[in-house]
Amino acid sequence: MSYQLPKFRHPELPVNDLGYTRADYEGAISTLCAGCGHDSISGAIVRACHELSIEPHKIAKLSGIGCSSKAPTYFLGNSHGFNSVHGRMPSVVTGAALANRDLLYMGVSGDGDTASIGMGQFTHVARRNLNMVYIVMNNGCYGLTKGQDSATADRGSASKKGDPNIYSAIDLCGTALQMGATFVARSFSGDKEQLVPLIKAAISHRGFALIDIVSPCVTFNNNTKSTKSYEFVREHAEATGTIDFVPMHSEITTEYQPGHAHEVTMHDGSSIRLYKMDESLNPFDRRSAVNVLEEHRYSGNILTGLIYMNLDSRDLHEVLETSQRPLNSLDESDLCPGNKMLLNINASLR
Amino acid sequence: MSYQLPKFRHPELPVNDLGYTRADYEGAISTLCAGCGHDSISGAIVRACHELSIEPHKIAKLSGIGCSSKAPTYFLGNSHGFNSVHGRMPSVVTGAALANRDLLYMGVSGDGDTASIGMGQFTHVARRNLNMVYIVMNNGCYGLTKGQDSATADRGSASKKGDPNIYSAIDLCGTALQMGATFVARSFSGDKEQLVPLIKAAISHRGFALIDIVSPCVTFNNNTKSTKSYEFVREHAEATGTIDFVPMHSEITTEYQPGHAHEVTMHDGSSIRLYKMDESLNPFDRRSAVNVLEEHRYSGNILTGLIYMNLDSRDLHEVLETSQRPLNSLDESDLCPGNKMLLNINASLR
Amino acid sequence: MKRIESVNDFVIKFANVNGTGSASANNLFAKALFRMGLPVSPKNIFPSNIQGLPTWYEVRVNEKGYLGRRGGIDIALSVNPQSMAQDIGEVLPGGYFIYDNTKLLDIRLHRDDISIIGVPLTRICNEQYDDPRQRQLFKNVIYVGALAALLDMDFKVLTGLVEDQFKGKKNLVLPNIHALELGYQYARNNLDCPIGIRVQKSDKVGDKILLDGNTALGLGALYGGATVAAWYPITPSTSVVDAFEKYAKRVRIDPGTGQRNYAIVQAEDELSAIGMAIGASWNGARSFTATSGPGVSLMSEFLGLAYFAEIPTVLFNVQRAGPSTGMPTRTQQADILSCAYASHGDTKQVLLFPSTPRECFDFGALSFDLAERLQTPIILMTDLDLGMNDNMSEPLSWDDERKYDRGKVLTAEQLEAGVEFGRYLDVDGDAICYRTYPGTHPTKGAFFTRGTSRNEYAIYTEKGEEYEANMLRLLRKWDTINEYVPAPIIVDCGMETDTAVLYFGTSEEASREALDHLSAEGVHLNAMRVRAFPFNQEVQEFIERHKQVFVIEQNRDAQLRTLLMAEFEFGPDKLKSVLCFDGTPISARNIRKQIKKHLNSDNVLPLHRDTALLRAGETS
Amino acid sequence: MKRIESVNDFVIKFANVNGTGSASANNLFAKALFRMGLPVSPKNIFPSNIQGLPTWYEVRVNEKGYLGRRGGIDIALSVNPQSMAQDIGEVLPGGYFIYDNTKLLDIRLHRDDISIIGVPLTRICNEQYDDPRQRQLFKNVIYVGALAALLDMDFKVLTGLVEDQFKGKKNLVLPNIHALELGYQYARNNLDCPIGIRVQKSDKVGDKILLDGNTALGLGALYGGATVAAWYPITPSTSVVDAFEKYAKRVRIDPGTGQRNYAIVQAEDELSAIGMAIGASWNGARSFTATSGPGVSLMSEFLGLAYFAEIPTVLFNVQRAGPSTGMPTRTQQADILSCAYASHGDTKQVLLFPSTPRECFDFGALSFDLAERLQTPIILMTDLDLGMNDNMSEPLSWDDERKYDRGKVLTAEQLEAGVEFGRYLDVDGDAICYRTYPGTHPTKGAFFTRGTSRNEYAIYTEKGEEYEANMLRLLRKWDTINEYVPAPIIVDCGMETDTAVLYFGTSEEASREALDHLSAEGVHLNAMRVRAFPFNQEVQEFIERHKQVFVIEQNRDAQLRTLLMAEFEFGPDKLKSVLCFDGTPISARNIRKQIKKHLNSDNVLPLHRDTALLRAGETS
Ligand SMILES: Cc1ncc(C[n+]2csc(CCOP(=O)(O)OP(=O)(O)O)c2C)c(N)n1
Ligand SMILES: Cc1ncc(C[n+]2csc(CCOP(=O)(O)OP(=O)(O)O)c2C)c(N)n1
Ligand code: SF4
Ligand code: SF4
Ligand SMILES: [Mg+2]
Ligand SMILES: [Mg+2]
Repeated sequence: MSYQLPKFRHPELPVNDLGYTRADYEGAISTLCAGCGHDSISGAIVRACHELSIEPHKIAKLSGIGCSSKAPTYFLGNSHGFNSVHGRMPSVVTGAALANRDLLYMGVSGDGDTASIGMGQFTHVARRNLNMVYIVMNNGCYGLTKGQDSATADRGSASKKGDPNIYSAIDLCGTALQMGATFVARSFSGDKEQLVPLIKAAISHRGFALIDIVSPCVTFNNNTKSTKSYEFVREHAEATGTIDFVPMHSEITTEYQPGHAHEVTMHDGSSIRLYKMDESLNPFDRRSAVNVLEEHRYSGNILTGLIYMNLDSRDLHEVLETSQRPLNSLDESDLCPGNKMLLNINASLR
Repeated sequence: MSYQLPKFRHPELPVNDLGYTRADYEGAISTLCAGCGHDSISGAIVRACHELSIEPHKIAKLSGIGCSSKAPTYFLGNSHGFNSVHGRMPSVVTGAALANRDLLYMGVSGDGDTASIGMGQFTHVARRNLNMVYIVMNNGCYGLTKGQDSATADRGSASKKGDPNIYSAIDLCGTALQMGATFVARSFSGDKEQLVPLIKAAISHRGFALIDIVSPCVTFNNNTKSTKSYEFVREHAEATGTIDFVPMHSEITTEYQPGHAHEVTMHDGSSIRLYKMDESLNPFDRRSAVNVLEEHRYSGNILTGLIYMNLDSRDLHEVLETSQRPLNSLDESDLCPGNKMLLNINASLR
Repeated sequence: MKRIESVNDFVIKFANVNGTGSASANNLFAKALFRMGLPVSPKNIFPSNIQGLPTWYEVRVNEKGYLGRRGGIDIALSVNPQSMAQDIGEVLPGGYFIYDNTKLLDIRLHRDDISIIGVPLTRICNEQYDDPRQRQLFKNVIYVGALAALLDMDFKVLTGLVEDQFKGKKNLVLPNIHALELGYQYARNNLDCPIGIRVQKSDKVGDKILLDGNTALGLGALYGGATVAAWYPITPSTSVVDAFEKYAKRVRIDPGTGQRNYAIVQAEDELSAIGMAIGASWNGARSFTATSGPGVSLMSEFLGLAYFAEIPTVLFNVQRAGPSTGMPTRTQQADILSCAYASHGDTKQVLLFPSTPRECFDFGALSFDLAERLQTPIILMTDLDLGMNDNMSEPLSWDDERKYDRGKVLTAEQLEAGVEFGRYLDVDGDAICYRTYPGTHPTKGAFFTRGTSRNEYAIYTEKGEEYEANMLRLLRKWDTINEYVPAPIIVDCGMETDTAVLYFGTSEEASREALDHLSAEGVHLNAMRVRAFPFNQEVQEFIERHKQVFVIEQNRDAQLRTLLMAEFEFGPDKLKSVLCFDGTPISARNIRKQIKKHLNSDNVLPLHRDTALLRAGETS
Repeated sequence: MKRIESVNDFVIKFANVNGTGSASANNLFAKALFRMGLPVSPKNIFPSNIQGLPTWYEVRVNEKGYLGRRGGIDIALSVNPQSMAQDIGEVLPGGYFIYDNTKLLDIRLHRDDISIIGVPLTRICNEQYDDPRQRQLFKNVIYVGALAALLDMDFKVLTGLVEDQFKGKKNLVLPNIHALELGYQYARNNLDCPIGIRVQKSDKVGDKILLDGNTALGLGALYGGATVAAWYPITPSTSVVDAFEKYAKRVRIDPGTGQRNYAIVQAEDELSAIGMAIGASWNGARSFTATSGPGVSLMSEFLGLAYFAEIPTVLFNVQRAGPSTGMPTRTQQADILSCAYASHGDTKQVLLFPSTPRECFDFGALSFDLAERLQTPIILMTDLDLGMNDNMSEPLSWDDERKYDRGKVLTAEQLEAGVEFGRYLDVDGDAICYRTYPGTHPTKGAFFTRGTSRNEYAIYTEKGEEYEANMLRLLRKWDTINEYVPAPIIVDCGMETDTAVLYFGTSEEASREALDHLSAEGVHLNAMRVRAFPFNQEVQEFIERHKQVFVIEQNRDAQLRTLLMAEFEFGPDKLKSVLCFDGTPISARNIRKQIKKHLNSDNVLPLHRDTALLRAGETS
């Protein structure tokens, strides 16, 4: 299909390969609290999609319930969105993705939505290696219901209410790895330079791509005793290395010194370059990734960056051997075996 | 309370410290298939409880739905049982344990009941470190609904139906460790010598104790292409070492060479001795446990035995600071603040 | 003793141990009778267990074509010592008890008022076979052979069936036929053949087929164009997706590429299964899920979302005996209320009630048209009795000219041409709005789907007026739905009467038979079979036309009656309940008894409650 | 222009931005009036959002004690530019619009038919405070001060309140009083004080208190002896457990050991929350969970288990506008059907309908007695309006002699003495059986609890008769339940009439007021407030006594009416619906209008549907 794009554009706004400005990727005005980490993540998504020149209507954005799950209203206004029920976004995306393999599926969730009520669906969608980007806007609390601790809150961390959390935290990256996820990254809403290339890489990845993004809740969990506050994360984040994403067909323009970078090509022809990697981590080796996460569990620091990527990932459509044509595009002639077969079936039932 | 025990006993049957024979710990006659692994596990539970001299009525046995979840009918007939709904045993046990901290809570589940529909509750009960024994009778399939693959079925493994499983398996031990479980073990229904001391240790552990027990389904998943068949497990099981459980107050009778064994005392005064341990595993170190599980994920062998135990575990009642008196034993005088307080409250509301 | 004598009219019950392969032998027996031109209605009565417990297979043979449960056993064939006492006790006086007399009958079980016939099945097997597995399997085939002799069946029909069943597998055909002959010969040589009950060829089945409702449903989904199936195993609905898969593997795999024009996912639970079905439908594929009681409860939140956000959703509910885990291998129609009002808030869900395999197929396919046309969940309510038993049925057929009704969907071309798009805008006045599939158009057509309130343009709103307007539109949509769902089927008894019966689903056969009997006794009743909720105008009119209507249901609480009361307004004493909820299919005898009781009493209390209490004393 | 003039009778609406701390200032205003002896009913109207969106606080002041929503705004106080156009538009002709005139009113918003009063709030704040946070906070207090002057309030009551509220925190008292004075003085010095609407001290509140229903419920649970609370956050039920925890921390921590005589667990979701409540009750502790719409749907499977396995279970459902996520911060009574018939299969659940904070407290505590006595789930149905708003209420009280009714539980002593124990044995003939707590006795008393069918001794069974007998007992239990649940409250109008109204929960206040008005117009109606399902005999008799009964409900589908129709049998046209479901509390005006419409029409169609359509054109 080639429908015309709106023609008049502000001359100064940079356009991408498709002729879209970044504004074409924006959504409604946010109603989140001023300063909420979630808004920064929305911004990073807008930037990544714009820079990758993805047609906005070829993206489906789905979410559960929560402040984070509201965020899809505030980006990609030309994409279809689905704000489903609390904790059940993964199943809805699974169905959607089965119906049409040609769209890009962007799931957005919160730590409550994913690690508590959504734990069952989260683990299983990871295990099925559904081809999707799964973004968790992780603030360690339930923003929309006024700040209760979530299951990702660290033991001892205290939100605005003041009581230190008595349970141990669930690490979504570690959990996803356990489930066999094929792309696992962690980031911070305040670090757009890291976030944007990670989102791009997640989009290019074929299979389930988790980005667990610490995203402070300024209203309920940004106080001094919280380990999900801007301050704490700034002080305790430790990047696995820096990452550059080079889309397919792009000219290689940036210079880099071979010794210090690692370049890998993804299945869609894009490539990512990793610089200054932590010695102990080989993000293409699961055992290494598991190990590094365990180390950080002890140190108490927050490991950010690309943690694991499986370049040989086979997504759900591949293992199911589904038709290359989107299932939702098939019609009677493809699907209905006709009366003749019924005559045979009837005969066998007499 | 001290009610009289039945007096006449067959003279030959060995009695435990409480004067009970093993028969006092048995249940109804099993209706499971002849040869089902689950029945062997029931037997091991009977033996462990008898040998530990636990009063049978001080045990509560709870389960979900499935062949495995039926098993509690077939052991501990003098214990209260609760066959709840599919996948939700953990929440029911949590409530029960909060109500009365003085009973021993034995949860029994299947791999379908735990790793599929029950994933959310399983992960969260582990995270809360509820003081309970959680036994999974893991046959890689849904026995009661006629043999569909479960989420613990290995990729490529095929049940009687014949289609190789296309998804990667969920490792319940690894998952429990991720969630912060404080006691993690794996065993095999066919290995009673290992199973019985593990169950005893799990009972003595203060906190959440998982035993993931491979338990072949003879009817649907015991064929040659299955990785949960008796044959496959016999060939591929690799024990972390052997284990002996010495209950509190027991005289130390067995001789052992200090060099080859490791003895640790548990919080209730019992101790366990580990012999011939795999060099690479220190079951008192989480990182080591995680690592060894990862190794086995690659080798394809099944690691059995005690995998991890946290000797400093603090269970849910401890972190909640609940009364030492069972909550279900409190009455009006303990619980009801009386009218006077209402007068004050009323006054503050005018 | 007066032996029961009859030709082509009896009830036989096989008593086996489950997991021993008896099902296929019993099935062979029933199908052979069917091939002889006799209407049969076999019913499996099995435990919620895999192996070693008693299981029964009850076959009613009736030349008049009555297929409901009759009640009472004429012949019991028992190879299960566990249940023998019960089995022999159930035989009607004058009936027959056939058993494996390798071990003689316990003297205490002996009855003088029935014929006791021994066939040394175990002994024959032990003599013939060495392999224990073969001994077990062929024992079942042997008793079928013996029955053939005892009932004077056409032996060739049996051997023909075996040949058809194992077509191409010669090494299976001969041993089975041999086993049949072993039994046949033993009976011929040692027993009085035939017994008082006999069969003979007939022509009462026409072009009918013998099929279970779940397979028919799976085929309905296949023909209806379903491409995505998401489910979680649960008895008795599991075989719906099994059947869908079986046929999809045959006809939906591209022979060139080996790629599949369908996707089936076994979800981690029912919450996920219905979420997947909803996600796929939202994205423009036809999809469905199938479940039973506990699954329906778990799907409740999502059903509310689909109702409110107006997402086509197809759910097949194969009902079993509730509440809770209840009796998972027994039948009931007891999820009516929980489905009609599924989910919190003001919701009303569309229900379809098929009563034959043919209708399972038709309604199964229709569900997708309705879901997409009406943009709401369609819950097809069948039950274990229909779903898991072979039922005699009209043959399946499909109009090759038929096009799927994909409902109101705007295309890129329409959007481009400037059609105004508001997802919840009632353009046509039928309260059904236009939707777009994701990805349709670069700048027009995207909208946000949500379970929260929104205005006509799918923009979030908390304005009371907008919320209310939307809820009222949904109520108007209910009226539109009324025009689309299958109308009731009314059977006029042809006599002057002010009394009628109303039934639905699997109560049809027993009801028809009961009505015939009542009519023979001079009680003439009109009848209506309801096939959908919302109830059409005809339903109301029919009820209003009569002074009294008996509502026949297989549940305790008269759930359909509750819906009728809530939707319409009927005076006291108008709707009387006839209920059966012990987990067995309702029988004609039971219906007749309850109706007569009502007719003879002038009870003024609400009768449905009272009736339920009555039932306690009944056995069939 | 004719100004509205009144004393002690008006509606004022504050328009704020959420997250700016306006709630406590607005509350200060309402409470001050209450202390002046005036009945008030404040209602928070807030968005499903945390910060930055419009939020309103509507206070009705009425000396006659009418506390329902009246409809119409006499005074709007707007400090939110976002909503100003709407706010000024809502003021009744002759009313008053008070706003922050630091920035002058947009000329296009100007109205000639109301008084527009400016107070330069921002300017005053900017002059007084440097800290932006203080500027924001005190702005709210300043307008309360200004209002005190404009309405001629007793200033000392305000300062007294501030002192009480910040008792012990001197550094908070003075600045707040200062801010009040700033507003007060500004108004005194610059505006015409008082305006046409005034307040003066009165004595119409007696010993009443001002309290939200959720706090009362939390206290009810505390007094009722709950020790285990399991929940999952959801608006508007969250504050129930918050309140329970707050008071439990005060009175349930052992001062010696620091140990807690309670356990609260925030579960991972609602499925888990109710599972925990059930597990704790099964084990002999009093426990509860609290939730709202979506949570109720998720709890449905477990509710079926608790019904069938007969486990005492207490669920507080604070209803909000559905279906699905609906309008999470708006009120409705729309979960009646989904709760009454929660779960698949034949289930009936007990519902309680409190209508005041005092009843929340009483029924909250009573729930535990009922659950344990009746061994079944008790679902207490309140709503956002009652739960989250301060409601004037009778003071709370507790009879210190009262003992908890722990129901039928066998002790070790009784078992030892040889009492026959069958968990589902109906020993007393009331269909309620004896249970034992786990761990009671070494060899007697253990039994297996399950959601599958079982016989009287709790042994698994698939026998139809045993299943049926159990289901019939549960039906008989329903009759016993009838005798235990709170009876309706009947208000006889004292005149000859064949017409009545029936209402429940938060429709009470508006209904009372509507009846008074109707009576003044010569229309006399009897009234009944239903307080529980099952409905007692009185409910039926009351309805039967009248020719026509208006059933007032805050939902679209006339859900309580459906229950009445299903349980009893009433002729056509007997029950007419009066409905409001736009998410706002029903108003007296609305009720009056709908009743009069009915009375004037001789419509023969089912009226509840029709009425719903009518509602579309109404605004209050
Ligand atoms: C079934 C259900 N339970 C509870 C809620 C109430 N609820 C809304 S959002 C939310 C938690 C959100 O937390 P999170 O996912 O972390 O998002 P955040 O607001 O922190 O971004 C809850 C419990 C709901 N909407 N549905
Ligand atoms: C909500 C719900 N869904 C589905 C079922 C049907 N069901 C019964 S047992 C079972 C799976 C059992 O598998 P597992 O836990 O592995 O036990 P096993 O029989 O293999 O021991 C299922 C799906 C059910 N009872 N409840
Ligand atoms: S409450 Fe927290 S998470 Fe929600 S919008 Fe505000 S800052 Fe963000
Ligand atoms: S089906 Fe499998 S799991 Fe179930 S009882 Fe039989 S062998 Fe055991
Ligand atoms: Mg959060
Ligand atoms: Mg299993």
